[in-house]
Amino acid sequence: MTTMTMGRPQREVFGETVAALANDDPRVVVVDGDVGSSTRADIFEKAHPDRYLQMGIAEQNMLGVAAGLATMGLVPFISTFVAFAVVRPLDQVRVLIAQPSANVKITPSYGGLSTGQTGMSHIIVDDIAIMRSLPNMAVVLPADDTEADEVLRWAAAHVGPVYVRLGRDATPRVFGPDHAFRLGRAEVVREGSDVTLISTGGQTARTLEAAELLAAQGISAHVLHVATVKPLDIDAIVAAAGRTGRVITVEEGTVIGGLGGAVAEALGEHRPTRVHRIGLQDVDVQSGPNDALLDIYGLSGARVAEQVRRILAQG
Amino acid sequence: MTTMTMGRPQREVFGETVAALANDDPRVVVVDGDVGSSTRADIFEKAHPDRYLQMGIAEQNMLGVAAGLATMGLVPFISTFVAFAVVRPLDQVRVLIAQPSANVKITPSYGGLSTGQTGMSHIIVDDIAIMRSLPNMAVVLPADDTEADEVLRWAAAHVGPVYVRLGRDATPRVFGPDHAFRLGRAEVVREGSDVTLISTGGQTARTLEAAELLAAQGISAHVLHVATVKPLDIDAIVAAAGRTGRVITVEEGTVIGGLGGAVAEALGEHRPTRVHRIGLQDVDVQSGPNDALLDIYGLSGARVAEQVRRILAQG
Amino acid sequence: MSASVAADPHLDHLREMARRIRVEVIRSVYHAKAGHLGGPLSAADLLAALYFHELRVRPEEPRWEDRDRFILSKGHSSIGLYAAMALRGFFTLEELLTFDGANSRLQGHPDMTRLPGLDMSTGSLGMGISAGMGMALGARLTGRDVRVFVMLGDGECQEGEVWEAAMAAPRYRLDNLVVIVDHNRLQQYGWPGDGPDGRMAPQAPGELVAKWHAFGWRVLHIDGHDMASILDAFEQAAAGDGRPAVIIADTVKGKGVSFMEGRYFWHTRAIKPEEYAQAMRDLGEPDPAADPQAAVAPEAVR
Amino acid sequence: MSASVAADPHLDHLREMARRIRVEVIRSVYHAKAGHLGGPLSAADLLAALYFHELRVRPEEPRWEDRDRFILSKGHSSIGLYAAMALRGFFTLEELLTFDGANSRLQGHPDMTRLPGLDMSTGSLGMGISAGMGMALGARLTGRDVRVFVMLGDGECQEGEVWEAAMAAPRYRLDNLVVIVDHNRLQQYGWPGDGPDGRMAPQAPGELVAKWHAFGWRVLHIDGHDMASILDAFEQAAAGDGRPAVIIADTVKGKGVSFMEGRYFWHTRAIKPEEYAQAMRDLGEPDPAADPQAAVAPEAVR
Ligand SMILES: Cc1ncc(C[n+]2csc(CCOP(=O)(O)OP(=O)(O)O)c2C)c(N)n1
Ligand SMILES: Cc1ncc(C[n+]2csc(CCOP(=O)(O)OP(=O)(O)O)c2C)c(N)n1
Ligand SMILES: [Mg+2]
Ligand SMILES: [Mg+2]
Repeated sequence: MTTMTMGRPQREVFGETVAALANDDPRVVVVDGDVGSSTRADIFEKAHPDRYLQMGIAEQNMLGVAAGLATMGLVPFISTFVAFAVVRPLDQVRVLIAQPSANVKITPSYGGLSTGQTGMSHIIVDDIAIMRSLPNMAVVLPADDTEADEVLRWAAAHVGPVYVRLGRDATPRVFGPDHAFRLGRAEVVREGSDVTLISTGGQTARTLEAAELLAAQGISAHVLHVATVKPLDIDAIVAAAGRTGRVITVEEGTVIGGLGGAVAEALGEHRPTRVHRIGLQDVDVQSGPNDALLDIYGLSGARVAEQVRRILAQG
Repeated sequence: MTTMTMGRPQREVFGETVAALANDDPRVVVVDGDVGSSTRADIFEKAHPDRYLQMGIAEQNMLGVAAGLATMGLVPFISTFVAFAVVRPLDQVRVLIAQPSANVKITPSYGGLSTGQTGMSHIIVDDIAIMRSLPNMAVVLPADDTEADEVLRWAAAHVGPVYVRLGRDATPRVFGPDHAFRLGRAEVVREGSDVTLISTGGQTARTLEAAELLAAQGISAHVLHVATVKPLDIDAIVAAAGRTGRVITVEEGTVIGGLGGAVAEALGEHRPTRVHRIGLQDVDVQSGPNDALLDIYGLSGARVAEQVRRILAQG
Repeated sequence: MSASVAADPHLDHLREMARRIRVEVIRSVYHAKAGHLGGPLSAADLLAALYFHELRVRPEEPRWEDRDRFILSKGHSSIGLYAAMALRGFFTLEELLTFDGANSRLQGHPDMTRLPGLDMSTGSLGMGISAGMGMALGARLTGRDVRVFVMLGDGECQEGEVWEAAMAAPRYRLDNLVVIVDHNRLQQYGWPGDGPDGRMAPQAPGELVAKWHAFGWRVLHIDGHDMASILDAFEQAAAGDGRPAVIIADTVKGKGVSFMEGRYFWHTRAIKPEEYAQAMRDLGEPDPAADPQAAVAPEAVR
Repeated sequence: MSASVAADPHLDHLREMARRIRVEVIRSVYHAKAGHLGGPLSAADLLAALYFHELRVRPEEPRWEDRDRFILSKGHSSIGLYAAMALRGFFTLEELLTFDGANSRLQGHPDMTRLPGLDMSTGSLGMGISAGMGMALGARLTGRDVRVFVMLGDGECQEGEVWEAAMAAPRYRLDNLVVIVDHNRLQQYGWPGDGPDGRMAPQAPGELVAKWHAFGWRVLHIDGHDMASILDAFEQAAAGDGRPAVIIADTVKGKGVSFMEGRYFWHTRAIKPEEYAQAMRDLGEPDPAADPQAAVAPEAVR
C-alpha cells in the first residue's frame, strides 16, 4: 500500500501563510479569540504585531469587530476553534457578515474530531451544515497543507465572506506543489469504476487510504475531493456519480445536512442515484486521541473501507 | 376551489396551551426573552405569574437558565423569536441542552417569512437545517393551530429536548379536532398520482392550496405533511415517493439542508428518486407584508403550483 | 442660561429637526400600519443632533470614505434613523412612505445592502457596538480621521455582547468611538415593577453609569432631550482622553406624543386614525383631517 | 492569628486535600500526555474547600436530589475537579488515569452524561453561570434548600454571557447562588503586558470587584490560596442578604509547582519526565524515580 507523506498541520499553515500574505497586503489582519498559541496566530503576531488583534474570550464581539474592520477596507482573518467561530457567534456571522457579504475570512482550526482530546464541547460536527445554509458564504475544506495554503491565498484575494475549516494536526499530503485550487471545482483524486467516494477536508486522505485498501480487495473506488462544499461543483458530482452509478460520501462531521446532504440534494435534483453517507451518525462525541476517535466513529481509512464493503454487499 | 377556515395564530396557541398545561403540571414554566407580548407568553404570565420567568434581552443566558431549570425537574418552555432561540444562543443549545438531552422545550414563534415586517435580521431561513443537525433534538413544525396545540401537549410529556417552530400569524386550518399528532409520523393529507409534494409547518396549508390549483389543471398531487422533520418518517417518505415516482419538497425556509435536504438524504439512501426543492433559493430576505413575501419567494399556493408545473414540464 | 440657549438659532434648528423627525416617524408608521414607535421617538433629539450637527457625512456621497460612521444598534428604531436621513437629504421624504414594504430600501430593520448611507445592518440587538468597535479600530489602523457613533437601547444593554465590546474597546484606547445609550427606561415587555407604566426599567437608576465606568469607559450622563446638553456631551467626547466615551442619555420612551410617553405597549403598535390626529397635534402639526395637504411630505432640509 | 490558624486540624486537612488535588492533577496530565495545568492548580484550594467543607454532597449517592450543585464553568480545569471528586470518594483515584482517553468518564471537558456527580457539562466558556442561575432559580421554585456554586475563570469573565447572567440573577434575589472567580490573572494567550510573565491580566486590578459590584452583586474579595479566608467567604456568602454573592479569589496560575507559577504557557502543555519529577518534589511528594510505588494511587479519602 502506498504510504502518503505527512503534511504540516493546517493550523501552522494558517499562521505562516497569513503572515506571508500580510507582507505584501497591508489590508490583512488577524483577529484572535485568546487562542493564538493554539491556532498558530502567534506566528502572524510575531511577524505583524500591530496587525494582530487580540479580542479576548468574547467571540460574539470578535466576529462583530471583524465585520466592522472589513467595512474600513481591511481583510480580517479569524483565529479561533471551529466551535467558537461558527456556533458561538452564529448570529453575528449571519447578520453582520453573511447577509451584508462582509469581506471577513472565517478561518478557524480544530475542525472535525482531531481537537487534542477536548470532548464534545469542542468538537463541532455540523459546521458544514450550518455554514452552507447561509446565503453568500463560501464554504471550503482544504485536504492538506498544500491546499490550505492555496485556499488562504485565494481567500485573501476574494471579495466576500469565506469559511475555511482547518485541521489541528498533521494529516497525509494529498496534493503536490503544482496543485491549483479553484473555488467551486471538485477534483477527481483517484479513478475507479465500482463505487464513487466523495469526501472533503482532511478526510480525503483517509478516503484515499480506504480506496487503496478496497483496491487490494478487488473493489475499484473512484474518489472525488470536494474542497468547496459551497458553491458546489454539481457537474463534477453528477459526472462522478455517473462513473459508477453508486455514491458514498465520507466526511469528518455529521451525516445530517453536511457534505452528504449537499451531494444527496444535488443528485436528487440532477441525477437520482443511491447515496450512502459515512460520517458521524447523529451521535454525541467524546475526547480521545485522534486515531482512537477516527476509529470509533468510523472515519479511519480501515473503517471507511469496511463500511464501503458492507454497503456494497447490501446491494 | 375549497376554501380552508383560518386557524388561530400559533403564537396564541402557545400562550394558551402552555398556560393550560401548567394548570395540571407544576413543572411547567415559561422563560421569556423580553418578547412575551409578541409570543403571547403574556397569556401564560397572566395565569401563572410566578412561573413566568423574564430573562430580559439576553438569549444566551436564557437558554442556559432553561437548562439549569430542567436539571431541577422543571419543564421550561422558551418564549422568543426563532432567530433568538436558535441562532443567537446556538452554542448554549448545543452544549447545555442538546448534548446532555436537557428537558427543555425550545418553542419560539415568528418562524418563517411571516414575522410582521421585520426584515432579514428577524427572518431565519435555516432553523430546520441547524436544529436537525444536533444530536438528541426533536424538530417539529406543526401545520396549524390544532396541531400546534397537540405538539405542545406532547412536548410537555416527552422527556428530552424539543424544537417546535411556531408561526406568528393565522394560517388556514389543516386538521380537525380528531387529529392525532405522533412524533416521527408523517401524514398523507391529500391523495394523488402525478407528483408527490412534501411540506412541513404552516406551508402545508399553502401546499394543499397549490394541489387544488394543480387539480384544476389536471395535475394530481399527492401531499405528505411532515410535522416531525426529526426523527424523520422515512417509510412514509419512501411510500409517498413510490406513489408518483417524483418528489417536490416545499418549505418556508432555505432549500439547503432543511426539509428538502432531509428528504433528499432519505430517498438517496432508500429509494433514489428525482427530488426538487421549493423554498428560499439561497437568497437574502427582506421585510414586507406576509402575502407579498410569500409571493416574492415563491411560497404562496399560486406560486407553488406554478413552480410544480414548470418542474414537471421540464420532464 | 436657558434664555441664552433659547436664543441660539442653531439649537432652535436642531430642535425643529427633532420635531420633524418625530412627525415623519408617526406619519410613516401610520402609513405602513407597522413599526416601532417608542424607541424612535425617545431617540429623535439625539438623531437630530447627530445628523444636523455632529456627523461629518455627505448625503450626496453616502459612501464617502472619510465620513463619520453611525450605527443604530437598536435597529428596531430604524424609522427614526430613516426620518433623520431623509430630512438631511440622503433621500426624499416621499420614500419614507415605502417603510417596511416589500422591495423597499427602508427595511423594517436597517439593511445596509439596500440603502446607501447605512453603515451597518442591525436588528438583532447587541451587535452594533461590536461592529462600531471594529470600525473605530479600522480607522486607527488605516490612519483615517474617522469617528464612530453607536446608539444602543437600555434594554439592549442586557445583551452580553455589549459588555464584550465594552471590555475590549478600552484595550485599544479607542477614543474615536462614542456610544450613546438611549436610556428610556423601558424595553419591549420586561418585568412588572415601579418604573414608568408599572414596568421595571431594564437598568436600575445609576446602574448604567456604574457599569460603564467599571468597564473602563469615560461616562457622560445627560438629559437626552436637552439639545444643549447633547451638543456639550458630543464636544466632550470629541476631546479624546484615550478612553472610548459613552453618553448615557436619559430619555422618555414615546417622547413628544402625549399618550405614548412612558407607555411600554407603544414600543410597537399600529396607530389608529384618531390617535394619528392626536399625535400630530401633540407634535405641533396642523390637524391632518383639517388640512389634507399635510399628508404630502415637504422637501428635504439641510 | 496565624499560629491559631495553623493549629486548626480541619484547616490542615483541607490544605492537605488541596495539595493532593495538585498531585493528582500533575499525575493525570502527565499520564494522559494532554490536559490543562495552570487553571486546575490555581483552583485547587478552592476545590478542596468546596468538596471537603462546603458542598453538601453524597459521593455514594451522586444524584441525591437535595445536594448542593457545583458547576465548573471553566471546564478546561476538569482534571482539578475530577481529582477533588476522586479524593472525596465519587470514584477511585485509579480512574483518574483514564482522563482524556477514549470512552473515559473523565472527558477532556466535563460531560455530565458520562460521569454521575457532574452537575453540568461545560467547556465552552461563559455558560456555567447561566446554568447555575437556572438551578438556583429552580431550587427556589421547587422549594428546595439547595445552594449552587459556580466557578469561573478571570479570562472567562470576558464572555458576554457571564454579564447576562450577572444582570439577571439579582432580579430574582438568588442568594442561594455563589459564584467564585479564580482570579489568576492569566488566560490562555491574551495580550503582552505587564502582568505575570509579561502578559496582560484579563481583568485589570480592582476591575472585577467594580464590575460585579456595579451589576448588583455582593462581592467578597479574598486570597484564593488562604484556606481560612476561603471558608470565611463561604460563611459570609451563606448568610444571604438577598443578593447573589461572588467571591473574587486572587490566585496564582500554576500554584504549587515552581516552574509553572505565573507562566502563561503552562495553561495547557504536556509534561516531560524531568518536569514531572520536579513538580512532585515541589508538591512534597517522594521522588517518583526513587520510589516507583508512588505511581500507584492511594485510596480515596473522606
Ligand atoms: C437579540 C434580540 N433579542 C430580542 C429582540 C426583540 N426586541 C426588539 S426591540 C426590543 C426591546 C428593546 O429595548 P431597548 O433596547 O430599551 O430599546 P428602546 O426602548 O429604545 O425601544 C426587543 C426585545 C431583538 N430585536 N434582538
Ligand atoms: C467559548 C470559548 N472560547 C475559547 C475557549 C478556549 N479556551 C479554553 S481555556 C481558555 C482560557 C481561559 O482563561 P481563564 O478563564 O482565565 O481560565 P484559567 O486561567 O483559570 O485557566 C480559552 C481561551 C473555550 N474553551 N471556550
Ligand atoms: Mg429602552
Ligand atoms: Mg485565568
